Amino acid sequence: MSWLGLLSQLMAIVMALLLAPLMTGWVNQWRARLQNKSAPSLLQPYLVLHKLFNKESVLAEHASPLFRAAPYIVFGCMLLACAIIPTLSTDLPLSPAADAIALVGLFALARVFISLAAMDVGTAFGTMGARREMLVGFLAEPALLMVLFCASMVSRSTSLTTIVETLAHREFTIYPSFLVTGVAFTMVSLAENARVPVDNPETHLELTMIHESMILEYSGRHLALLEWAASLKLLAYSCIGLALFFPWGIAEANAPLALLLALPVLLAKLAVGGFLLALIETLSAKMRVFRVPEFLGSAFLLAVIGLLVNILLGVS
Amino acid sequence: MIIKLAPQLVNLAATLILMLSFAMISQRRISSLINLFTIQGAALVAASILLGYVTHQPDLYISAALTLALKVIFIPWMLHRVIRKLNVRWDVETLINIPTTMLVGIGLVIFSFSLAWPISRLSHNLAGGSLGIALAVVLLSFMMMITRSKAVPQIIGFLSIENGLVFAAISVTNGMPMIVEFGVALDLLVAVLILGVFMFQIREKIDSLDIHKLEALKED
Amino acid sequence: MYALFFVLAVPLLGAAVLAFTGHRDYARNLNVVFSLSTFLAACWLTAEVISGGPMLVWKQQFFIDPLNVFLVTLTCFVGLTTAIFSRPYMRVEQDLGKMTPPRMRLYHSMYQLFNFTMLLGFTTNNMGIVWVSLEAATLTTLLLVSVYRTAASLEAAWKYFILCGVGIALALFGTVLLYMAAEKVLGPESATLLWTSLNAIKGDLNPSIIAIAFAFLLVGYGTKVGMVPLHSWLPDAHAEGPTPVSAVLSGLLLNMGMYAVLRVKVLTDGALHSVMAGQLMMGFGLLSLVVASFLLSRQKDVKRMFSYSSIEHMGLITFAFGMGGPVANFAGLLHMTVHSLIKSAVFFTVGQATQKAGTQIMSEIRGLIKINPTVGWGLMLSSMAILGMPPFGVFASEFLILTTAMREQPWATPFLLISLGVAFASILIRVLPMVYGETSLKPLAHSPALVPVFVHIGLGLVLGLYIPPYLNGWYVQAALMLGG
Amino acid sequence: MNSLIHPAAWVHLDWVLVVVLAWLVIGVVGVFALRRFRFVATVLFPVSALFSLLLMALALSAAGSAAEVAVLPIGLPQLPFHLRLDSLSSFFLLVIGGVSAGVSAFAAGYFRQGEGTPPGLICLEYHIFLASMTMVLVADDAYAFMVVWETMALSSFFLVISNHRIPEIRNAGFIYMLVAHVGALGILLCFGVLQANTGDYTFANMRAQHLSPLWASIAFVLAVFGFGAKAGILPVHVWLPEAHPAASSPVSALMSGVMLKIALYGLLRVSFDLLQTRIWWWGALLLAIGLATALFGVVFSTVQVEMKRLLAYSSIENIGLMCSGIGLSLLFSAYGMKTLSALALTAALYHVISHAFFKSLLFCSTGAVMHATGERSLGKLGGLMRYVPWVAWPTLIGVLACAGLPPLSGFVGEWLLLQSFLFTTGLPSSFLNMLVPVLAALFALVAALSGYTMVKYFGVIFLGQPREEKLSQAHDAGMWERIGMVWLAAACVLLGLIPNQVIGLIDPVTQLLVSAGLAHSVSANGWLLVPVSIERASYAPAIFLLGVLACFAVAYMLVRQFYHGRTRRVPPWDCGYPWQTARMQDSAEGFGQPIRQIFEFLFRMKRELPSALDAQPRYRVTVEDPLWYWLYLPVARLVERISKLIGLLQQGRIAVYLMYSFVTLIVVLMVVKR
Repeated sequence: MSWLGLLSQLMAIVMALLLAPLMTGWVNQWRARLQNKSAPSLLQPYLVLHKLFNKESVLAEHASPLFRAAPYIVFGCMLLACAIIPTLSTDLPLSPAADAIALVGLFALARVFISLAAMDVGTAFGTMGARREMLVGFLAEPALLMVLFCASMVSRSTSLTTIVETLAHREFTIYPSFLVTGVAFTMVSLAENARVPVDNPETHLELTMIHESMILEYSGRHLALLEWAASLKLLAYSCIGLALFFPWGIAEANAPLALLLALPVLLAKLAVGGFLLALIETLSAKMRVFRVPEFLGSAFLLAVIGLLVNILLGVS
Repeated sequence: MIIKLAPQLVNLAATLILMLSFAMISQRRISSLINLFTIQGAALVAASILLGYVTHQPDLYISAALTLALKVIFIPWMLHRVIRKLNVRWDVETLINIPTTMLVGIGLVIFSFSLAWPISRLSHNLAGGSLGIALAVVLLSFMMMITRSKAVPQIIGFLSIENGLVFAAISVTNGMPMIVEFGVALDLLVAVLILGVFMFQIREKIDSLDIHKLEALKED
Repeated sequence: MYALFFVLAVPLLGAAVLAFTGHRDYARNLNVVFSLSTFLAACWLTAEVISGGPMLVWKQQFFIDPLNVFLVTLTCFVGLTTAIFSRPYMRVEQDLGKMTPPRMRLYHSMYQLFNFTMLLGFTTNNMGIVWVSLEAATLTTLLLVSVYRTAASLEAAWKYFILCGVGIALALFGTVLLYMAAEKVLGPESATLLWTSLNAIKGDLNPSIIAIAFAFLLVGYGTKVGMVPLHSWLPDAHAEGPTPVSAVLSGLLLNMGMYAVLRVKVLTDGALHSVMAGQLMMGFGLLSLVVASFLLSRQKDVKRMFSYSSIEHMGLITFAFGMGGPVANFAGLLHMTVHSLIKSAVFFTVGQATQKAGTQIMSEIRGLIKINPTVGWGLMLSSMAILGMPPFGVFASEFLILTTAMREQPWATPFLLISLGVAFASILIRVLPMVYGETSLKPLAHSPALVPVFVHIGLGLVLGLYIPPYLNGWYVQAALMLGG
Repeated sequence: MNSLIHPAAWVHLDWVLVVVLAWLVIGVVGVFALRRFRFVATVLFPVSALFSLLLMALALSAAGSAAEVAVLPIGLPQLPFHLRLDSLSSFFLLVIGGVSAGVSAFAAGYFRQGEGTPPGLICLEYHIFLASMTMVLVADDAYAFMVVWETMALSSFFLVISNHRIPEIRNAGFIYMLVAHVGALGILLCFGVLQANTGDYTFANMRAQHLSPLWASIAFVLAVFGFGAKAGILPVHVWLPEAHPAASSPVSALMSGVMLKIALYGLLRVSFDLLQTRIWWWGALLLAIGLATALFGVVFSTVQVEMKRLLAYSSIENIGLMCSGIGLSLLFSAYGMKTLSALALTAALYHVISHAFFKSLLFCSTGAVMHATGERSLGKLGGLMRYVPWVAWPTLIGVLACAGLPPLSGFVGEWLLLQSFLFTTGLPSSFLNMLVPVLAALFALVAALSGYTMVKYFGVIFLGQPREEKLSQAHDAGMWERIGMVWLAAACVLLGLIPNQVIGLIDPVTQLLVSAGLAHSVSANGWLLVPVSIERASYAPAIFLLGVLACFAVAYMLVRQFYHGRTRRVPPWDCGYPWQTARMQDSAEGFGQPIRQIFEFLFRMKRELPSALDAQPRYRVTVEDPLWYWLYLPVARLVERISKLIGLLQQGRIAVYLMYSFVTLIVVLMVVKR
């Protein structure tokens, strides 16, 4: 690994940490605009985080150490995820540590911990949320995995960097399967990031909420970490999507100029992505929880179909 | 001249025995059944003496004597005594009715002749055809055991199977080795004694000699 | 030679003596003494055979070869252990009033006489005497089975006699035909029915006569073996007699019938030069195996159940000998040995259990392990052994039989698989609650005389893991002689 | 064995025999100390744990060394016990040693005085069980194999019914024994095919035989049936969920952790070592069965409400995953793709060893929980984390491993297996190529669902509030129990963190079976696990863990640095409903409910819905295994019917009996006449 590699790795991490809340803010702003509400400021998430960090955190009296450790673990997982996803450059020293499958495992780890933490206090809501979260997870994870598999079949590799390199820097080819898997991926990431139509980050309606009901017992710095982790997750997913479907602009190894160029490109792509997300959220309605399995199941099937298309049309 | 007539005479005895076992099948009255059995035994004795005389085999005389003592004198006497004591005179209800039994019997005779034919052709001693007859007697008596529903006729059937065997032994092979003869006779004697005792006990436990009463032990 | 004399004389003497003193208290011990001395004589005989090889004595009337020497020893051994077992057992029966002094006399003397007939049948060289002794054995066991004089036992005895009597009679007819065939070759001399001389000239015997003779002998002796469908007497007789009698019936008498069938099969194979005999035996064996194992699942009476299992095992043995070939024959002989050991052990424990529970109905026998752990474990282990669980010897023979059948007779293996599975399920599901399960009976006061059980189980275990070389030698030679 | 006199010259095999002997001795001593419970618990079991460690050390040192053979002077005269220790055996010996060390230590603290079998006897059965499993691995001829195999079944059967007062337990034991025995008959017949009429039952001879494809396929199918019955693959899995709850926890830990793997060993031995030919559809068959089993098992385990049943079904699932790995490897090697076949096999074996550890850990935890609370139904547990931390934390590790989460042991196997799925596209048969993505998707689904199950398991037992008052008196695990569980948990972590070393252990096995291995590629780059090439795929659990921990630590310190660490303890928010009790938490049934809905077609459900008017409304739902009704009960009924028919033959009428003899005679005469 070169100095440049180290640099790009650091840049990726720092960029993720700083950019994640901004991304959330951006999405919220656009959603407000599209719904003709007066939009909050772009920096609102930062302020919220600051406020929460200042507050003392209130714990349920019989909360176990697991409950307190969970936010840090989740945060760590998401940060690591952002670190191994090629956002700016494919020259990431950390990325060999975990390939696409391990990335899915990483998300699963975070999910399991937050669910356990939700069950820890033992209020009715926590367990309900945990159950729903696991329900979402056990369908979303395989779907995501299939999407990644589709890409890795094209590039004959499961290592994210290799995937991106092959996709970005081979001569331009259109993979029809990506159309299908793209749709699947969008559905999955909507579900995973607790977005409408699967879940609503704003709501506190008992019957519909998933993510919110899990973090109901959290407050103060723990809540802040969880919020931050959530926005990191959103960023991570968007970056995966961009890396798989619009990989152009991500720098290769030892190309400092490209590295400089990569940041604005990424920002532009994220901006568009965020806007589209807000648009989707505005246009679609929240669905019943019992419908979620069907929604995700179809995503799963789409991903599998994508794989089949891949094989059928012969991967170059 | 008796030497000359010997084969005919033996065959005559054989036919007599066969006829007697048919008679047994058709006979309902138990006491006359016993008498028929006695006559069969007598015919057997005659046949063995004849063969012994013809083939100059003293063994056959001994076996003739055994047969006489057992099957002509002792067993009939005992059976008569038994039925007198238990007064079972009739054996009316047979499983299959008599005419059918006869028909089946004829079938059996044909079967056993066809079975014995190749053998008796290549047997060179004088009573060639009698193996088939012996076989027929055995099968007929067997069938009689099946069809009769009282204990005494069943035993008589068993004994006349024995007759068939002995006839086969003397006629086809000029008598088994002596020791075997004695063994067989001894076994027969004991068997009959035991069965005699049994019949009394069964009578006293189940107060009937109708063997269809003996159906307690079965798969249910 | 003297050894042989003693082997035959002692039980005869015992029968005579016990006929007069059998009702005394010391008679039970006397019974043991006679059986013990018979067993010692048998050991002596065995030693002679090991040192001197096969013997042919007394104007060739008696002979000992690898096929029967171990059977003689086995018979004497099981006879001894059964006598030991019956010592306390029959005392209890007497206390329960099921046995009167005259019956005890009958029982003891008939027991010795039965042993005598068995040994005579095994050691004689004369096919005629084989028949005579089998008939005699039938008669003695007839008296033993009916010794309780209950309606059921009388019925069982009656059926036993009628069916076996007829069967035996057919066997005699077969013997006559055999004699006839032999006479054509040897001429009319007394050596004609000697198995040794028959075996010498079996090639020249007239096939058509021998074929018919074999048919009669198979059906006749097969009745004693308990081949389906000639088996109907067996469950009744085994279930209704006193338990020691059931033990020797299952353990020894069936073996004797099988022995006779084997002798005949050798001659038939020699004369016919065809596999007809083998195929017939395979057919009978499979039929017995399947029918018995399916009937096993319907039993309520414990002794009846285990007598069906005897039929099943005899079927397996018949199938093995029918297959022929060194491996299968070896397996068959081994199975005969182990089966009689284990099955008698089973009956010993069952006897204790039924005596304690006062019934033979399995649903009323519970929690033996609580009543007395020895009885419980005895029943559990012996059942496991009879079900063919290793490391008991039954498994060894079943292993050889199944593996051979898989390549020799693949068509038969489904039947084997199904019936063994069914038999396993049927017995295990009944034994479990009998051994474990809750019981109201109070623990057994005196420790039961189950030394024989564990001796037998131990021997079965040993035979599963180590077969003594000379025994093995006999098996191998006998297997070769049986050919196939 | 020739050098029994001077131990200096002993090879590994001799020492293995020493361990076996020692175990048997310990068992016998236990019988003599039949009721002296204290002695048995605190002396015998720890000692046997030491011997387990010795066995483990032997296995480690024997790995990769040349095969050793020996002949014991017991067995059939023509066929004494042949023993052989090759790398395949030594790998599984490693599993036995490692797991049994932990379990025995746990058992030392577990067994209590009580009803049923006395402790001394349990000790005997337990050690015979261990010894026979070990012997299975070194047996080198059919007879020895079958003898020790059935001994294993027998001893475990007695262990299962050790609390034999209860009829359900006896029934469980019966079902177990029956399936085991029928399976054993299948294996017997399989060996019968393999010996190919030579009458020589040594494995060496079987290796030498070249069977026709038909016979080989018969042998393979018989082997799959026989060993599958022991391993618990569909549809012969029914004994597993019955037997595991019946047995005491250390026993079910051994059965689930080790014995199932022994069955897989047998499958590997036959299909890769003894059978010379390989046909592609064998692999496809095994793959299909494996995935079906896995899906079935995991779906059922999500809806279970009884701790051990849940784990039992999860064992079925994992066995399914291993079988699919083996099947994949067969598929590859049938097409001569050595490396890929080695990859799949490595994945399967990796899963074997990791499952052995985490599943036995979980079973031990159920035992500890049952001791602490006397409860075995999830619905009555909860909130134990505060009362029994020594049980909870190791269990958490086991749960994470079982859920297949990085960086623990369970993930590595699944990762490797997914890799081998990915590379399946090279197969010559297009049909298989199309099939593989679907199978991979199924696999991913199973893996995700196992996460669901494990969250349910841990969450309902240890988290939340105690659903019963008495739970607050729960006492923590004793010393020996702690030792055992910590050992097993440590193994889970270690197996997760050093995959390369473990693969180094597996390599000789794959070399032996498919004559290829991953060792050269993984040993190339230190901490990175690289099955094929760095471009293709790589995974570094250690760095992974470090990354997460680093983020954790940095975040923690920064928060403390810039802000504060103040916390306040208050009662949890009652959602505006002050009267709620602990019983109102989400129940185990509730947690499984979504899966019940989605996979409704798999279950046979009985619902009792309360009507609006019930005084005490009660909602109950029971989920049953449909295979009972589709397969087993019909078979039982069939047997019943047949035996009824046959019973009609014997109605006690003597004339009819005579008729049988008569007809038989006539028929036989006709047969011989022609």
